[in-house]
Amino acid sequence: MSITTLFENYSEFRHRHPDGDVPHNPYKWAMAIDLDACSGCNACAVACYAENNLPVVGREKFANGQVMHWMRIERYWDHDGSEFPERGARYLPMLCQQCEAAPCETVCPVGATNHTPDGLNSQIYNRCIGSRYCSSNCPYKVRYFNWWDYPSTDNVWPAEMNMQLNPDVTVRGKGVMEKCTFCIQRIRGAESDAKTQGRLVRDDGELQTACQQACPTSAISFGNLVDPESRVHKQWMAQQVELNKHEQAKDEEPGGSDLRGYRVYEWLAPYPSIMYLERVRETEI
Amino acid sequence: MHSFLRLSLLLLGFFVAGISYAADTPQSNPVDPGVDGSAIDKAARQKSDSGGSAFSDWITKYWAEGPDNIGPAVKQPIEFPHFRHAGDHDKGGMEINCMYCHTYARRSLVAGIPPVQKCIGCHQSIDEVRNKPRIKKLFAYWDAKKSIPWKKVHDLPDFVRFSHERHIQRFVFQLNRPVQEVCGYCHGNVKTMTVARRQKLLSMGFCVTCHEIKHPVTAPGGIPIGNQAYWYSMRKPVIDASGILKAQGPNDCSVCHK
Amino acid sequence: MMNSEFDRRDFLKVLGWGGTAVALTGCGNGMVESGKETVVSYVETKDYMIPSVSVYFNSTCAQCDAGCSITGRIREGRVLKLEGNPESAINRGKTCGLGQAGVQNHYNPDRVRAPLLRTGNTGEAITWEKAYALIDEKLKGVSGNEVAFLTGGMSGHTKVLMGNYMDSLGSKNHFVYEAIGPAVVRAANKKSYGVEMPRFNIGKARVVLSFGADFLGAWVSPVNFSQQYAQFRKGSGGHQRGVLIQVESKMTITGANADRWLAVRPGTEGILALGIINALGAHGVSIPGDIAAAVKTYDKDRVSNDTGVSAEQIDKIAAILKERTPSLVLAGSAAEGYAHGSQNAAAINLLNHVLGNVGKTIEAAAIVPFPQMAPLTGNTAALKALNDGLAAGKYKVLFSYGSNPVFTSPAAMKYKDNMAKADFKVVFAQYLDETALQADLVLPLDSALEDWGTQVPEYMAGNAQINIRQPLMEKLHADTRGMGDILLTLIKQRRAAEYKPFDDYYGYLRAAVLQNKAALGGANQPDNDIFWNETLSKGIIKFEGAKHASLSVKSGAAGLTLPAPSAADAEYPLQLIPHVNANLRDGRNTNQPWLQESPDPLTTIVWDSWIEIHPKKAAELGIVEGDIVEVTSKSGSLKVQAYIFPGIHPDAVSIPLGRGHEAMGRYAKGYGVNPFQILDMIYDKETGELALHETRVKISRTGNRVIVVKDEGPVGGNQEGQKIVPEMLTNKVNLSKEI
Amino acid sequence: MKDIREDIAWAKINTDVLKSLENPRKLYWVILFIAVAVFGVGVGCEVYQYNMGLGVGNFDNPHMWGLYIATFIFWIGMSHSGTLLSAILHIMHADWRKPIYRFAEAMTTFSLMTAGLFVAVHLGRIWQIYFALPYPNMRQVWPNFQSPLLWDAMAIFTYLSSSILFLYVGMIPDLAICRDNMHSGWRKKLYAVLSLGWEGTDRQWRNFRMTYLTIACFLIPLAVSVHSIVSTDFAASQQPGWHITSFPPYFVAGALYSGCAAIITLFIILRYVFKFEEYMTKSILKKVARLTFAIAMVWTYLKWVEFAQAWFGHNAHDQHLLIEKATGTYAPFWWMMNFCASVVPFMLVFKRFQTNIPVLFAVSLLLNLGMWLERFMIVAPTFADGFYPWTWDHNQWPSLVQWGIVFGSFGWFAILFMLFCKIFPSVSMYEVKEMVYHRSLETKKLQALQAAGELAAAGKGAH
Repeated sequence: MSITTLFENYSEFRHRHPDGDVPHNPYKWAMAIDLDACSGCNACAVACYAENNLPVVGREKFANGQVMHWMRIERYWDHDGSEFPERGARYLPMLCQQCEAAPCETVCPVGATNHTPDGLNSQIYNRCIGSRYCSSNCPYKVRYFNWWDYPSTDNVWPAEMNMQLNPDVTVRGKGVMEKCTFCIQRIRGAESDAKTQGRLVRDDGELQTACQQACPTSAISFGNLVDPESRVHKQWMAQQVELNKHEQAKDEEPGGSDLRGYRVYEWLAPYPSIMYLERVRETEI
Repeated sequence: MHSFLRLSLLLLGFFVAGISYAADTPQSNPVDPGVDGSAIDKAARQKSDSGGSAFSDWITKYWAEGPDNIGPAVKQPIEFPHFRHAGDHDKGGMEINCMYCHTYARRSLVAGIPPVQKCIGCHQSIDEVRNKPRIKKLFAYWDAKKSIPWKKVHDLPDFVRFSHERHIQRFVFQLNRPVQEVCGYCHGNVKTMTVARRQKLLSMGFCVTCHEIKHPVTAPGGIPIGNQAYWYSMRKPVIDASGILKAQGPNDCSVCHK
Repeated sequence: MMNSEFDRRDFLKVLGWGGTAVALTGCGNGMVESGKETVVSYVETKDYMIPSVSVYFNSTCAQCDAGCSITGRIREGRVLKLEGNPESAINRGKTCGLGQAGVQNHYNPDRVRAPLLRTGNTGEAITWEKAYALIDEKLKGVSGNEVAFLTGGMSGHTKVLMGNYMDSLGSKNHFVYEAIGPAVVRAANKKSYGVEMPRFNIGKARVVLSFGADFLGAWVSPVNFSQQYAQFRKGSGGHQRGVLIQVESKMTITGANADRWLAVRPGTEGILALGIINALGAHGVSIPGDIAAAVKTYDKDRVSNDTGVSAEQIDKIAAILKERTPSLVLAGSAAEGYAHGSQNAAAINLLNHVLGNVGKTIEAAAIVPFPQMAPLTGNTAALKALNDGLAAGKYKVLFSYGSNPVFTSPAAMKYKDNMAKADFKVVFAQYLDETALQADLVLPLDSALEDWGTQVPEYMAGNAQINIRQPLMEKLHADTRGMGDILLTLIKQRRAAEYKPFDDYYGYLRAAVLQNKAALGGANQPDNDIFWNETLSKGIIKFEGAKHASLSVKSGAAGLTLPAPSAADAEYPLQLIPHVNANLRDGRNTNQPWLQESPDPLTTIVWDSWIEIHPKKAAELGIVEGDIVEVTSKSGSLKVQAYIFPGIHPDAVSIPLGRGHEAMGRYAKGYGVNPFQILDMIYDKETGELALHETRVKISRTGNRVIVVKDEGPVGGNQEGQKIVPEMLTNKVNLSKEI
Repeated sequence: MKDIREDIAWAKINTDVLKSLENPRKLYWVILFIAVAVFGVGVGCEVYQYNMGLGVGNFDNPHMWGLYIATFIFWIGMSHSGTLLSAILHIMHADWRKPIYRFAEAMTTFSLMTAGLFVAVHLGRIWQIYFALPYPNMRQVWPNFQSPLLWDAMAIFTYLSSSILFLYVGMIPDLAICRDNMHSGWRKKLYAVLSLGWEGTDRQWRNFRMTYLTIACFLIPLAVSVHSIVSTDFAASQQPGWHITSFPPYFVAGALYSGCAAIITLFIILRYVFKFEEYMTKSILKKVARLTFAIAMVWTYLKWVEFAQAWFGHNAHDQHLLIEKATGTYAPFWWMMNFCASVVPFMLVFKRFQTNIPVLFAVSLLLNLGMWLERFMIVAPTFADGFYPWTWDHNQWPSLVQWGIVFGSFGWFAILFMLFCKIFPSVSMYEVKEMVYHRSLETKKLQALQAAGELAAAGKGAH
């Protein structure tokens, strides 16, 4: 960006989240995860390792909390004091929420993480200087830092194993931050194909994230939130969750809503792009 | 002492001002393409090709690659004469379409080097040059079924994912621009070269300058070009005086870096 | 896609080694360069080969025996990622984590790369010719009865070849062994339903009552069941969401997803099943006379007393089972792993008959019309038979393929020592695992992503299908062979004339498929090449309208005797439950680092083993998380870190299977402990299967303490009052109306 | 007790101060060597960290920041005292600052230089640090002007350059004295160049005073802004424990506080080493001690404001974090911080301690320790117990590499300061002369007044 553009358009460039004047057009990628369907099996997380060149850090580094799983399956208990967890465990796949007003974006000194016009929170590895401010300010702690130089670490990608690396995704060296990208390489590929063919990306499985594609219970749906025909749009509408609100009208209803859609830490107003659907438990048994 | 200080301060000021200006000036980049090929203003193109000012050009180019503004001469296993294949008829060339050999460009990220098979496909029936040294070399590779170890001339860093496909699709197929002109935006006038040399900076600024230009997305009358009346950039499109909707090229970072 | 067979193989050749350049770290301070790097171009190429554009080929996953169809993404000659093939009725485009890691099985750096002949304690690399000659030589003068062949489960053309080879040797000693297969349940199903593996229609059921069947984790065909589970939760046909009740002593991932998880006293699953039948009778469900008689004594109070499940709860289960039909009752590994496992399973299956589920949610599976290709399922009784034979010195030559008995058999069985009694031991292996280390000759195998083959899945989800396995890329190592190729070569040593037309296994496979073209759905396709390529392209041969096995709808309670719950044992007070982790299974996948680093769904522990102890028991024994405890059974002991886990019966402890390798490469060796080693040799009384859950142990602190390596933080999955994973408690919600 | 004796001869001032520039004793070299060794440890750790990645510091997710940021704030804070003494007190005409402001100003500069190192050391990709600076470049990209970290970097650079300028400008007349008292050697040449041809003409003095005052005026808002910006690194974020409005004044007060404490420490050391008893008098020390106490109380008040904000803000996360600080893994540090930084300063209330050098020395070290802990307590607990309970982590401690670099920074500071003391006069000669002169004038005035008063008294009231 030239200096002129910088001064003229800075506010525009760093738009907060879509509002009347700058709507998302034609894409806004978003997700819905049904926690009632999610079984916590970890297939999505492994698929993410396969798709996004995530390093396997090994036992010691995992013990040090330096694991690099972009998608972690969290297991919660009820902690109600009973002898057994009689209603099972609660699983939550936690990944980057691709916030519209992302706390990480504003604080990065070099603008290595920023918002794309199609509503992604992008992370530019080669711009990152490793100040780790973004992760410090992330309420979900879903950003992962390359504490070590994994490409040159023993047994991370030894010979032959490195042949599996996805050439569409940069292999990150030491000192850069990384996180879930909603499989941006797939998104850009699909957008590019659609553009070449003079159409929009279809909602028929043309574009799936790796986790969504693997998920055995199809708990994850992903798509274009501004496309009224897309499944994600319909889900968000049905659950009455609006993207750029930090308090949903349905939650104000007396007695609470019987809709399942919610977003984690919505009240903090980062406007996350992932809607979860509450898990349900039968009371008659 | 004081005058020395004063002078150095002054020089420093000039330097900073010069560099700021240089960086603010669009670097040598193609002209904003019109709706169709006829709309090109040649004069405008020339001006734009020469960049902003000589001084800023010099500064930016010096930073990028030293005093020479063209990339280094690359020694190739076979000195491939681009001018002979792609050059104009009146200059002894055959005006072969770039995409005849660089056939992947329109459907892949990379333009691709043609397989040896392709060279042989034509050359096996061109007897008059069959015994020239370079052709002999070519056949030697073919007979040994070895690929020719061409050197990369335009080698972007690994974290840049430039898509030939999108550029060819947009400019050649959707805007009907001549192929050689489109390729030339980044590769220069290859039809006059033997072994290709890098002509443009290909720095990020080089890319960004072009992507900041507002390109037409509709033809006059509001017909979307290539069915694409939408935009991917940070800024809203604008409708210019002639009623053409113009938008920036895709210019968020993750277009190329992912 | 593909034009001819030649294209296909040529493609692999050209690209196999051409495009080995990998994505480098893109984080340097890059500059535009000229003349530094070489562009790899092809000499000849096909139209579909475009650099930087992926091509996709279908094949079959070999990570477990469920037979999911996969689609490999291939770029520049390298297979990069596996996705599910949507055309398959089994996995319908989905994969599990295990399947995703298939590429790591292929690219694993610890694969055996050349035939190894034992010289002293080291393996010397030899040529295949020499290896084959050696086998030929060793088999001379050995009668068929003195040759034993141990394999894992097999099906398809490999099984056919295998059978023919055994015939050619004149041997009947083909032992099919699976360490953790549901062998007892198969036998019980055969008795109750007339088939070993019917189709379980979870998706149609409104209530699923599962006795330790970890169908979302590692049981039978988890990807298929997971999909059905999603459908079951949504509710179908205007019904509300299905209800899952899981009865087991140690919570599995299925238990973690249950609406009601019941911690039953270990081994009393059958009693609870009979108690529920009794309660159903009390709720007015008509029960056949003989069954009613058999369950008469299982009144609520007794059952509650025996199992630890409250009478009120039994009533509730009976009520919901009566109210919501159809339901489905599953008997799984937790129920079958006892000396009375067959009885347990029979009692549980009886519930399905009482509830009238047979024929509704339990259906007959479709059968592939080629019985010779039908799967041979393995069991532990086979290993016991082999082991007895080896101990008696009956076998001179032993072949071993597709299993790792040295690792997966109880140490008390002394398989390792008995194996040494055979004169010549050949192990076909992809890795130098514990069994391969005992071999005289190790023959390196192709990975599943570079091999040809066919597979008939044991659990047939939809129409009958044969899965095709085909190479997704050129061989990684020049000196590995597919099992089919090896068997073919070995048969040729015996019956050269008969197998002369087949150059290799690929040729055999192609000929075999084309021979039955009409039966395989190619009746209207005159061109053999086109038919073959279409078949490969689909990766599945489907049999529309194939016939189904017939179910026996009636079943009695004859011969049903369930022992009273075992009395408290002062010396070994705790029941050891070796549990099957969905990713690591019996340990054959432990060397895939993605799986090692994938947290256990219940404990979130990685890269290590642990013992799960109920908080109450732990407090009693003074054990806290991370304490290294010594676990002692009658047959051995091991030391492992403790994890305090609420989802386990206080009288039981649990250690995961699959870790504790002493070999098998850098990612497997030295991580965790192997609970197989301390299992007592107790067998199911009817089937003779090893009763995995029957071992009793005592635990004691060693005084050492470590920090448990796990993903969960110090608050142990507590939400700390925040709204992170809220829960909707209702019986009214109808999810089928949601989008 | 007088701040300074009025009858010190100007020549004696010159000789006393210039004596500190003479060839050092052996002990000096020993200590310098130790400082170099300590710095070497830090450099070694950094080289190791550079090669291996930040993992050697035992960082993890969520402990993204560790000792580096805490120590960075510590050094930035320390830098404020010099500005306080040299600029603020200069404008307020508190002339007792004159014998001690020079070393304080040097301390400012050097602690800023040390703090700057931490900015770099802390980065994952230190070799790309220039990405954080707004300059026109080939990529045509800019840093993110919204980020406090960017302003942080800019503020520090501005403050550092201004501080160096201020230190240097204030030294020019002294450098001329040095030049005039040296007869040969490299020092003579150095002073000759640095004194910029100072001759002490009226015009030079006039320009000098104007320049000095201007820079002083410029420096004061700068100093306040620097630490305010540092505080926005935290305050502008969303995290519990950081998202606190009172952080800017709290940080500035903390900075002045730790700076004053450090001044006491160095004051005592210099007074002892260079035998500056006549210039760095106990009376001045007493004033510094009182100033320190006052700032300590301001700081303590603001700390209570922070707690109150967390507690009464009805934000469960903030409350939880505060409880966690007081009772959790970090509790020993937190209580020690409170003790050192809020209780220990009450020692300074007692008059006899205000001039008791051993006690003051110990107190000043304790205060500095407390202030370092305070920074650590701002940074670390928020990571350990932030928003998301799943990632809470109480088991992560900085590794020896982190400690080594922190340790090394003290060596670096010591090297710079020791070299400074031997090359440049650490007491401002011309200003001490001014002070002596002014004081003697005042005394004379006073005496005259007293005499007049006595006269008047004798005359039974003139008014």
